[in-house]
Amino acid sequence: MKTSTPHPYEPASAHLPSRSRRRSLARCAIWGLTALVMLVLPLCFPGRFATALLSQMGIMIIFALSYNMLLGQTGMLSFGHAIYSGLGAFVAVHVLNRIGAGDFAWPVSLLPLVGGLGGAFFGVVFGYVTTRKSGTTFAMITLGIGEMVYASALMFPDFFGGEGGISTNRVVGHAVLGISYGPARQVYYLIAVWCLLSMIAMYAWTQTPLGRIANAVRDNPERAEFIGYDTQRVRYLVMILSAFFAGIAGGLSVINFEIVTSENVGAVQSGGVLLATFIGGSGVFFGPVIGAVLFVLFALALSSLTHAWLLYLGLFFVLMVMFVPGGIASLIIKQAPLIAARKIDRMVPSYSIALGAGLVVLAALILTVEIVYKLQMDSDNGTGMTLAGFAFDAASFKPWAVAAALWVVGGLCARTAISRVRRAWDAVQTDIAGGGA
Amino acid sequence: MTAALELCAVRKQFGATEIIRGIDLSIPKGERHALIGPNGAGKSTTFNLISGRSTPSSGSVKLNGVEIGGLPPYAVNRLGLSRSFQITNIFHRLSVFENLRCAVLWSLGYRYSFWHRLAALRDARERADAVLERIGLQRVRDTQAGLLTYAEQRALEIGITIASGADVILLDEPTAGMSRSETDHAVELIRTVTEGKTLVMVEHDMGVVFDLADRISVLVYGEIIATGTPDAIRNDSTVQEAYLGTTLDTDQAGGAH
Amino acid sequence: ETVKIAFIDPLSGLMGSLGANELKSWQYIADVANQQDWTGGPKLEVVGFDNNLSPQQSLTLLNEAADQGIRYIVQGNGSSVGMALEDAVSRYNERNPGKELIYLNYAAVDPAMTNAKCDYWHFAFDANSDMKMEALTTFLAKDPHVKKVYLINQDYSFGHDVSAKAQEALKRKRADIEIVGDDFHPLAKVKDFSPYASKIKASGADTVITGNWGSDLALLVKASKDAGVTANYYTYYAPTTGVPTAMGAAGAEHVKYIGYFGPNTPGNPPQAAQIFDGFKKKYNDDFYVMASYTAIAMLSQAIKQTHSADPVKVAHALEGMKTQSLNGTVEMRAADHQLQQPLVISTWVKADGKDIKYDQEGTGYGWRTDAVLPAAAASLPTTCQMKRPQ
Amino acid sequence: MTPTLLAVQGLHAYYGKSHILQGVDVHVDEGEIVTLLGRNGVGRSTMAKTIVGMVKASGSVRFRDEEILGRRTFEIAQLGIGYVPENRDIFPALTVRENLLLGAKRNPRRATLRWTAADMYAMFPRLKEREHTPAGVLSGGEQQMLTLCRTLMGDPDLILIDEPTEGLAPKIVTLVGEYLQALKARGVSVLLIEQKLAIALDISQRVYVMGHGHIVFEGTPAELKGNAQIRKEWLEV
Amino acid sequence: MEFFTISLLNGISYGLLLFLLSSGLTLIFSMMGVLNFAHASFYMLGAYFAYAIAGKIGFWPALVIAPCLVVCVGALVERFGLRTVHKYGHVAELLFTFGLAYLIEEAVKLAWGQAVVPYRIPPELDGPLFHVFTSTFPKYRAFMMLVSVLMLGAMYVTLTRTRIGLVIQAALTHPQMVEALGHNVQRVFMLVFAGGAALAGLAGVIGGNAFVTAPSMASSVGTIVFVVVVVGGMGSLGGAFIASLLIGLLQTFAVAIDASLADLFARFGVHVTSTTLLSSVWKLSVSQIAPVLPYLLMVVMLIVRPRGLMGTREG
Ligand SMILES: Nc1ncnc2c1ncn2[C@@H]1O[C@H](COP(=O)(O)OP(=O)(O)OP(=O)(O)O)[C@@H](O)[C@H]1O
Ligand SMILES: Nc1ncnc2c1ncn2[C@@H]1O[C@H](COP(=O)(O)OP(=O)(O)OP(=O)(O)O)[C@@H](O)[C@H]1O
Ligand SMILES: CC(C)C[C@H](N)C(=O)O
Ligand SMILES: [Mg+2]
Ligand SMILES: [Mg+2]
Repeated sequence: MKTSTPHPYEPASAHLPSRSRRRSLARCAIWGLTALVMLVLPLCFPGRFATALLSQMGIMIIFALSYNMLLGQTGMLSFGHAIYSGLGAFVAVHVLNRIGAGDFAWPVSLLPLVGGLGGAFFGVVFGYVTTRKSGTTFAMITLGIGEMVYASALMFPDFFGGEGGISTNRVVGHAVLGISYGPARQVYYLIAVWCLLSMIAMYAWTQTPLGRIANAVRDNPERAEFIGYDTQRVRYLVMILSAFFAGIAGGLSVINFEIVTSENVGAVQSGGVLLATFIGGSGVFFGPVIGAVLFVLFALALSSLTHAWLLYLGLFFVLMVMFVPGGIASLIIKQAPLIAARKIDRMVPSYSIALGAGLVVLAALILTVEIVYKLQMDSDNGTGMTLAGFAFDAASFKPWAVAAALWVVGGLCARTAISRVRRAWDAVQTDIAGGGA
Repeated sequence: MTAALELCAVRKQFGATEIIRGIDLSIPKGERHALIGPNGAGKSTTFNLISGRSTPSSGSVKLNGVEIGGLPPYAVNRLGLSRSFQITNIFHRLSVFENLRCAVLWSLGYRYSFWHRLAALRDARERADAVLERIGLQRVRDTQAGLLTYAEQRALEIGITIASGADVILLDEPTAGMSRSETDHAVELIRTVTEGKTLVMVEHDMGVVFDLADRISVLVYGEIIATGTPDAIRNDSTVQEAYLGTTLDTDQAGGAH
Repeated sequence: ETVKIAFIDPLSGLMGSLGANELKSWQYIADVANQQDWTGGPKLEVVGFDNNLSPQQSLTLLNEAADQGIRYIVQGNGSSVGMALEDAVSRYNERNPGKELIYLNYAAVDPAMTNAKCDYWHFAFDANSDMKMEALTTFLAKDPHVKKVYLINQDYSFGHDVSAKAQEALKRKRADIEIVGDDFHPLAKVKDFSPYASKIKASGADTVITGNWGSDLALLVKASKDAGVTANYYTYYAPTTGVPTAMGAAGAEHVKYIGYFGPNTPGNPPQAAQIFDGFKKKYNDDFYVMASYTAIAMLSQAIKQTHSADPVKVAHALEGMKTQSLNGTVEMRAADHQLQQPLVISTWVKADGKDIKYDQEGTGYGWRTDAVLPAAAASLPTTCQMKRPQ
Repeated sequence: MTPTLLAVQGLHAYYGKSHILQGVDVHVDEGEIVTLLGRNGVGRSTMAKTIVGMVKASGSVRFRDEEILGRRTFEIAQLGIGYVPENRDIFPALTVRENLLLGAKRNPRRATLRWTAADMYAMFPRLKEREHTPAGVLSGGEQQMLTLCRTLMGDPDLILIDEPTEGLAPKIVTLVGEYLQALKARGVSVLLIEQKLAIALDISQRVYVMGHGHIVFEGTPAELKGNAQIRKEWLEV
Repeated sequence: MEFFTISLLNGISYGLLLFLLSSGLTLIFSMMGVLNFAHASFYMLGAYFAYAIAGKIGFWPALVIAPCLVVCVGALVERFGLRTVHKYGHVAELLFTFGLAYLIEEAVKLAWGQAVVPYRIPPELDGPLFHVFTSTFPKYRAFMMLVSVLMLGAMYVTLTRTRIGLVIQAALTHPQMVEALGHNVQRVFMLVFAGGAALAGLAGVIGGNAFVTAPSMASSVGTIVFVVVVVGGMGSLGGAFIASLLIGLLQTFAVAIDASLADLFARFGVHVTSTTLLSSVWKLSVSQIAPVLPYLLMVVMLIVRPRGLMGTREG
């Protein structure tokens, strides 16, 4: 079962030595920049909530990237990836509690490594079973194993802590140079460091023989067998590596939330990472990063703003699948040649129209959904509500009228916008092609 | 010296129907051998049995004297046998270069390594580029293989097959669906890349066959009805009847020219 | 100014209807407090947070609430969640001196919370499971017809405690009673209880003791009815949303309930009636989470005393506080922050408008108070070693 | 001059980048057998696929003066065009009988069916023997027969046959030739795609030769026999 | 004995409901190769529609109308959703339905709130049907069995008497060829998808009030249905039938058995105490591991026999 992204997984192949040197320089620059951003972000957005948001983004990025090692690079669609992050987390939390109890000493900063090893261990165990099959069968087995682990979580309270899960305290031992991991800010920086390292490691992996063969297996498992590779073995190894990184994410989540429950291995988590990865774009390395950031924004920021966040997320996801199966990253990649040919400016007008139309439609959608939610879900204490600063009564006629108007206008704009974009796009494409010839 | 490839009483059933009805074939090292026969005769199936894609129901297949019948494809490949496919079978989302580099990795001993940086592997890069040059696809080095024209894909198909440097090569209808000029080019390509190697190929195009092959085997309904030099085959009456004969008489003329 | 209170409980899922009713109770009592100015100034506002009965989510919400500057946390559904919150709150208070939170627990009744795991910032307004079980078994022991008892509980700390304590107490009080079953089922997951029902049926039990609540009890009762189980049910939570409807006429005289309050207890104070009627009028729903009244009363009193809503002062004031609640005089025992209050045992019977004034969910059936156990009698010793910040 | 049944004009078809059909003009009249010759891979099958709407194309394809290019495949089939693919697209999981059953279809322009499953079995007794065996395990030849019969069950007025003799034993090849003429006798027109010149020239009224995506020769079998130069350049190896 | 009979009946009735539910999924999968993650959502829709209608004009009309509504929903989804995604391959289709499940659940919450809705058994079907010794077997359960069996029959007829079944199987491997024989494959696609949805909807109508009608009902049955389909063999109705009954009985009876490995050991004189290694594992009673058994079954099945009980092909 191959992922349906129409875009090549960018083959960052090294060409003539000089070119490769330039590339690797560029790469260092990119990583440096990423590090810088991670460093300054919490300074731009102080405040506990922002920190919490950033921390969870960091964790989700690792998780999504590890998932994409399977989906994007090896074409393995897994519905149970959470068991690796989750079980890794459980291992980590037990270790942390032991440390807390003083049974042995181990720096909290390296706890994610424990999680990673835990994840990898279960990767070895379950992976052996799951990776013997590929395609749909693989997907189903992962689903089954995921559910099985989740269901059995309540059966082994010693390990999973039953309904209550296992709480812990990340502040153990005495602070090293003032780092106790009490303050959320310190935890964020720990996550940031691990996130950066994991990203680099996982990117580096895509540039190794195994990484490339994984792509080959994704594209054409049969042929891979005829160039000397045991596809089953390839899938197994990738699964273990991916489980390792998932485990790191789990270990970090332990430090961040200080509790691990059976949900950590549950289908919701597994589904979430799939959503995030797909939305971001599994065909490009950095796709899942975008996806993770968006997903956390949805799940945290949006969920604290509106009860309808799952609706928005689901809608967004479905539309993506239907119209942008390559994910957001693919949209960006599409622009690359234009930028290279310095023709992107030709697209700007039509794009901006499209953007405008999109915003109107979005406004219409949000207004409608929010009114309905207000009426349907918490009208117990009155139907008065405020949206974007406007206060109004959801039960009254006016907001509906506004919504309807927005829909009409937005719809019309959208139609023109789409055709405009298409025309501009074709024009530019032919230009580039002509220039090439 | 042992034959490069030796089939002994090989049979294959699919459910009720027996497709291969006992093939005996011995191909010495360095020979260019052609396997011809009507559609559905079992040529591709024979290739599948040799290359490990499917397992013989009975009989033995030896590669350089080693029994390979029933081994998985990758095992057979590691023993130095490489094949191409009748229906193009490439890594369509990887660039042409990556296709070839993947094909050389195992033979260079990098196996499942995730501690080497591809960019740092000069030998892999150079081997891949060399093959690229031989199949004349430098122009499209970094194009996504899926976007190549049919003929280019066929060339890449051959490239992937020879890249690993295997010394026994199986080509299944390498020129299928190529225009005449493309065909001629393909023939030259095959001739050069299989220099000093053992080649077994399935081909419908008599021109190609008589042009390339040292020896020819005619497979009809799962049995080899004749094996011999091109001339011997051309003048073999049973072959006339069973295969060549069914096409227009001018075909022999065509073959003879 | 207004003092915000974060209500962290399930507002969706199988237990959603339960949480919804509980949230309304809190908000309603808060309104009453505001109208009658219990706090002597500050207004109380209860904000609902949906935790899907998940401990993990509850902790995230805890932080979210804290970020919004909310200092009072209310939770009840599930000791699983409760214990996680108790830990988290005390951790939070350690790390954020000057920003302390207080956890007002109105229903999570795992005894550990006020014993081994007790914490200074946690206050329990429900009677803990052991107290209830003591009372329940004492009452049950008096009934000579009870021969075979079946225990069925949710598979988590609270459920396990109910089962263990029941066995222990029964052995002590009625050695002759035989325990014919001791089942645990997953919390808030089971859709079809008929297998359990037929199991109870098969065991020939004449009495069932269960700590189940919400849908887990409603479905159990429904299934038992379908399977023709005629045993008496001694429950902790028969009045919780959905259960009364499920019991209907079939449950009459069969279902008993141990709690800290009986709506139809003769000696109830007048404002009880006002609250029931007012609540029914506003939400067309039954008011049964009486702990919300006690808790808000005590919180207001503390705020009034200390002239501040600072949790540190309030917590201090709450220790050992006495107040008049709907079930009489109650005391927040300083030793373990476990409210000392009378316990009530009632039976599900036909409402007649005078003795049984209040029915539930319009079934025409309501609770007849059989026995009231004074606070002193209901009280149990504690093992809590309270660590107080100085 | 019998009326034209199928008229193909300026047909262009692509597979991705490769331009397969580069403006093909072909026509088939009522009740005649027309053969389309050409080397492997010149695009004959593609043309057949294009006519039945399996491959996107530009140009014009008219059936009974009705433009059918761009129509959905099943609509075209229901108009009375039958298609026998080259790669024996039998339904492997279904039995021979079921395969035939799926082919069965009433021809809107005719009250009674031209033939029934019984006729088919009469035509190829071998099929009758294998009636209840899954088609997947049939020999290549049997599969070929089945494909032909399955299409005939749909009672078409025009039938496109792509290399029906592919993989058939010589004697069955001649058999097929006879049956094609039998079809003609029953008023069915045939567009035959072949490599084996022999039967093609025997049974068809007109012959097209395709090369490089164009029609490079049109004429009677006799004319083609006479034209060695065309044969050499476009057919032989 | 009495207990056994009742449990058997419960198990079968539950199993039949499962089959009603999973048959639709199997149908859709076997024809379109689409693993419909939103299938359980149609089950939920069925229940909610029925609840809404039953509230207005009674249960019996609802029994007919609700599934029809679900058919419409299913058809729309196929026409305007799946068909667009089809060209991107099966993964995209699967992910589409995956997202759809979220959407439907949210929509339901919007329309009917997050809490459980009081969708009740009609009075005429409430109460016991017959007695087994002292236990009673409720009418409604019998009714569920009846409906399921009738549907099963109807489906069997449509699939065997008409050519739809053949078209389905053929189109799975050679869609284009089927079209070339004059069958409108796309329409059959839509029919089948809508039909499958309808089956789920019907299951919802009769299951919703027997159990619980809540937004969570989809996700709770969702995975079990997949288990059925996989165990039975992808795309095999017969397999689905057997698997449904198997799992129905498994879940019913597992609850009843309190024996644990520890007891087994005790038979052989080995006594597990709380100090024994992994004591908690040995002490687990069958009734406690009941929830896992189906998944265990599924995983084992996928490993030893990936085609499932009666499946004809892998994946
Ligand atoms: N997996 C299979 N199951 C059943 N029958 C098969 C299978 N594979 C091939 N066959 C049958 O075996 C016969 C030989 O097939 P094969 O592909 O070897 O022919 P071929 O000689 O390669 O013909 P061509 O020249 O068309 O490639 C065919 O009739 C085919 O239907
Ligand atoms: N699906 C496809 N994608 C890309 N190219 C194709 C496809 N099918 C056919 N081709 C190419 O298009 C050209 C014409 O194919 P076609 O099958 O029409 O040839 P043909 O004339 O029928 O020859 P033959 O049937 O004898 O092989 C060939 O070069 C073939 O390789
Ligand atoms: C809401 C209450 C029924 C919760 C239950 N008493 C518990 O402690 O878990
Ligand atoms: Mg072949
Ligand atoms: Mg062809």
